[in-house]
Amino acid sequence: MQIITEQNLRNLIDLLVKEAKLVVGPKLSGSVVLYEPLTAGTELTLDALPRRSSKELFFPVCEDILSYKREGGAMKVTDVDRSKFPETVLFGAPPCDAGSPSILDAVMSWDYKDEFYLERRKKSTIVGIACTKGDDACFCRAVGLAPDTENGSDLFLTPLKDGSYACNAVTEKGQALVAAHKNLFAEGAGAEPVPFVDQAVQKLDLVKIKKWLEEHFEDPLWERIADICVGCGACAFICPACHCFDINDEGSTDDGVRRKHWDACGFAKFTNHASGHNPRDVQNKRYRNRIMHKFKYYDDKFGKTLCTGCGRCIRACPVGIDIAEILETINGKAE
Amino acid sequence: MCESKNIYLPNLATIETIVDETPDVRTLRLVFQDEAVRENFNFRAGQFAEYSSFGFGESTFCIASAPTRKGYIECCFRSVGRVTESLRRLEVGDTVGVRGPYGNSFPIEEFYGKSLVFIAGGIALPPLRTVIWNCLDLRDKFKDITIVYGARSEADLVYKHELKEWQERGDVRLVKCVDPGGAGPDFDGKVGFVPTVLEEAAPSAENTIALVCGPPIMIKFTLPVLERLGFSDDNIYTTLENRMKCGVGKCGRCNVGNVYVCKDGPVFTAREVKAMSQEF
Amino acid sequence: MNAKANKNQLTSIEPAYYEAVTEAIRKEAVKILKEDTVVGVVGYLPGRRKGTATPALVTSVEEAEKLVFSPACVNNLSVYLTKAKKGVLKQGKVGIVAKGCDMRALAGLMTESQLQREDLFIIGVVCPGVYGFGVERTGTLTEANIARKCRECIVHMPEGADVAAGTHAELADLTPEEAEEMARIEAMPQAERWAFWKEHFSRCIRCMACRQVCPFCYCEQCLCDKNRPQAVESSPRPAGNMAWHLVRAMHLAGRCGGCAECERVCPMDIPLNLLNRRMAKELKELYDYEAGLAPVEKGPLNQYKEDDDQSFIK
Amino acid sequence: MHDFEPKIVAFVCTWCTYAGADLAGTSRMQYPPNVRVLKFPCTGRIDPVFILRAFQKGADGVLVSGCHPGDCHYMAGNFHARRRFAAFRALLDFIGVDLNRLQFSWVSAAEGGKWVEVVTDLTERVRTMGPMPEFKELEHEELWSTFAEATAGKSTGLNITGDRSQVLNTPELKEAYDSIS
Repeated sequence: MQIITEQNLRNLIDLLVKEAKLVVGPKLSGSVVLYEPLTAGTELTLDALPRRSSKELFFPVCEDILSYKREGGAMKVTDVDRSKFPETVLFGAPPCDAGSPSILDAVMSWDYKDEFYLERRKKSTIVGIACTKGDDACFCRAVGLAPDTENGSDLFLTPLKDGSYACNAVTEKGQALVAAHKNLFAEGAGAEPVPFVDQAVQKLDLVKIKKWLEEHFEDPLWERIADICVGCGACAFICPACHCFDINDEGSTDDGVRRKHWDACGFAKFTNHASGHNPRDVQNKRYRNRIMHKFKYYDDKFGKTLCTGCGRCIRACPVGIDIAEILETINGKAE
Repeated sequence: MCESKNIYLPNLATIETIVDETPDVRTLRLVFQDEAVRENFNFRAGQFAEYSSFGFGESTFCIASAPTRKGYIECCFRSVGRVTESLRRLEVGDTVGVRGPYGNSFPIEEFYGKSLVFIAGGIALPPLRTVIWNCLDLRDKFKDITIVYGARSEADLVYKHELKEWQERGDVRLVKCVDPGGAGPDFDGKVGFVPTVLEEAAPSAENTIALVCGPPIMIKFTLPVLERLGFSDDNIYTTLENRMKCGVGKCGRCNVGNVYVCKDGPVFTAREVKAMSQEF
Repeated sequence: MNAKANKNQLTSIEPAYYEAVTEAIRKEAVKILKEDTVVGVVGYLPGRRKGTATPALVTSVEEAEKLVFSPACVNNLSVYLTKAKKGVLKQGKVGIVAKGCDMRALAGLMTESQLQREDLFIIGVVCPGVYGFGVERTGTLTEANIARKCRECIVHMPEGADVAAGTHAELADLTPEEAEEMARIEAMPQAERWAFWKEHFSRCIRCMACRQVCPFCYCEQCLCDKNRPQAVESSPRPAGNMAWHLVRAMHLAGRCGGCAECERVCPMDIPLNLLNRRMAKELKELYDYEAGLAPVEKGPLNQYKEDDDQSFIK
Repeated sequence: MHDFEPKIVAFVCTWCTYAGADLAGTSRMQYPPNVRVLKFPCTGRIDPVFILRAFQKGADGVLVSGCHPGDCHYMAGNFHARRRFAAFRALLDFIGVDLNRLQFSWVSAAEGGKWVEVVTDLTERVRTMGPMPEFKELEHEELWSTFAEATAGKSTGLNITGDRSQVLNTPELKEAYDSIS
């Protein structure tokens, strides 16, 4: 087994920074921990789940997709130079974050390829870490992941009781990362792993839930649970799997950029037609779409559940809507 | 520069002509600026595109011209929002962006040898007009062609010059109508709502395909009429319009249940529509 | 200050207090539902997770017996009367559980003719305070876990409620953290203040939670959603973020009752209530107006006096 | 600083100040050409967001001007505006905007001279203050999010090719680095 000490993990970050890679990891920014570019290994903060998910590494909150400029009489449109996207290493992503890109790959490469996402994805290596923290909002086990799920990570670290980490190079990218810095890793048996926390929510039968959703497009449950939703986008924006976006032009008619930025299905105007007709005209329909998209539609289309159980939406919901509780309710109803 | 293709990058097109169909509906004829694009741009009737007005954003409309007419495309829109208003401010010679064509299309080859009934209301004629011209250009491949088209008032009828042309052609039966109260003194069509007029016109369902497009309320009342006339759900086609941003199945806006209108649609049979979650 | 300190030297509010309030709320809610005084009661139900509560509209006696009040009851429920549950008021009188700060929002909404007093049955809560964000949720309220806004609360007693649940209880000797923070910012050189806010707003992801939970953001069409013409860019970038937060602060000036829901729900921890407080302070100084203490005819920016200060105008 | 010509945007009411500015013009009074005048029915219609927008789009100074108290064509528009702008000034100040760039004035239709004076004062004041960078920087901010900009491959100010001696600050790291470089 490959072992890396905590100090060497931080050294590895220093080295990668030195190699002019973009190194991203949980970092204290003001009062919140966010995934941010690290300039030194010492900045890596592993004791809290970052407030925003690591999806923004591949799917930034707002990005330019083209720029336009009128030159003389003619309009000139310039593509974004995606070759400039840097080689990136993501550190310290727990399974619920590390697992999200492998879910999103499907929609982003379905037929038309979103090269903004895919280029970043191609150039990044994910160093995941087994989760030993967790709180009562976590429910990764319920959606089929676990605190030690390696799937999604290129290199997976398991914290050991002596402070070092057991490493498993899951993919070729991970193996390459280890191979290039092999002096920092040692071969050994390693100490005992730090135990994972128990989760309040037990594993759910997602097939059963999906079936219930299929049969209950109209159900009083939607009104009961979703009418207290105030229609903000907090849950969608901090979700590792939500990927809806909006496209807008900013600038003048002669010179500006077109930008793609996060959008949320909870917003009242999300589906509003120019005519004023709105297919999802009330909040519980919008909330239903959120649940359906995550646990039915995405599975129908791509064979995956659009949720990693990170619990961020539960912690952030202004009115305490608890998606884990909703899933348990459905699980119970679907007997 | 990168080799990967940016799916959000539009082709540039120049506005060649502008036609005002009604006081607030306008048709733009667009010619691609790049010669290679102009020659290679192919689409099928029923597909849509994302049209951009730089500085304001993109808007989704069907391609309203027929695929059989090469060298240009046409879009037809009502000025209701930020993008459409800005498109309306553009003049001949100005540049717009066009991404597309996207979505599926009407399976015209499957209609060969059959009769066609087009039923449209208001601004929903353009998505069918592309099919109508496509079929008229291949007239001998079809049997009877009937067009039932209505709008709120005489002024709201789009493509007036083409309606006249269709009326004068011997090989098309055009039934045009306006809602009660919408007819001028010289109006030569019928007065009444589209479903009622359709029932009166009573086209035969025998070996016939119906293509319906219009506001949700019109569709709602037209489908039972078609049923009474003997059309099966598989022989009724419609095209759905939902709000879209990306047009390529990513942005998560246009879905009706698990159906992405932009990828799986916009053309559906009545059977497919009835199978969807009723959320549109 | 002294008189207050003498009256109550509490260092913690025990669960027993909240249980008593819970009892009183349930009793009242059951009563008004049984008597058909109201069609429903907007209150709190316990959440799945320990130490959490969620808003709920209860319409049956059965459900009313499950209503709770605890330091986890952070929400300002008045938001439901103007937005998500707007339809409820059409069906008849509605009961609502309201803390002092929620009462200020209700009074403000009555001022703005969004609500009628006779449509409401207000179960006021004598509230010692609620939890802050990310604190220990033990059931006991102490200086360590009380919300920042509650440290300077002036409305522990819900004035103007139909009934009040609880007896006066508040923690003693709380440091006014927010006032101190505001003084610190005001004392900064101008460029530093700009940098402070720029830094905070740059984190904003425009989830609009601050708008959606605000009882006063009840506009059918928000200025910030308008795009003809566009006043505020919709993308989460510095220009639009700054404009949005300034517009929000300006639109709440003279109306905000200080429930600080905007700050509580911000997933990025932007201290939004500082902006609201700064505006409230200015309007108090200029026009001697404090929002929401009682329903009045007009807010400070909807009225004027001929001799208002105009020293800044040439 | 000689080269700097400030851009001043003036939001004025049509009844008093606009007429006053017109009078200044027809009287052939000279005043700085830096001011762009936007006409409104009343100062009561001038939303603070217009002022923000002006700063964002490149104004170095903003003037808001209308009828004297009591002279409003709509009775009380300017009284309301007075309160609104008093509050807005406080907000801008709290955010860290220099209030010297924002001027309010009452200029009647007869006060061509006062219009000249107000515009000249503001223009000269802003000229000595120099360009207003804050809002414009926001519009073009490249470093707004180190994350988003870094993943876009734009310059981030991150010292990613930093001083080697500072990075290799531990013996193991030095050794590790030497072994791979």
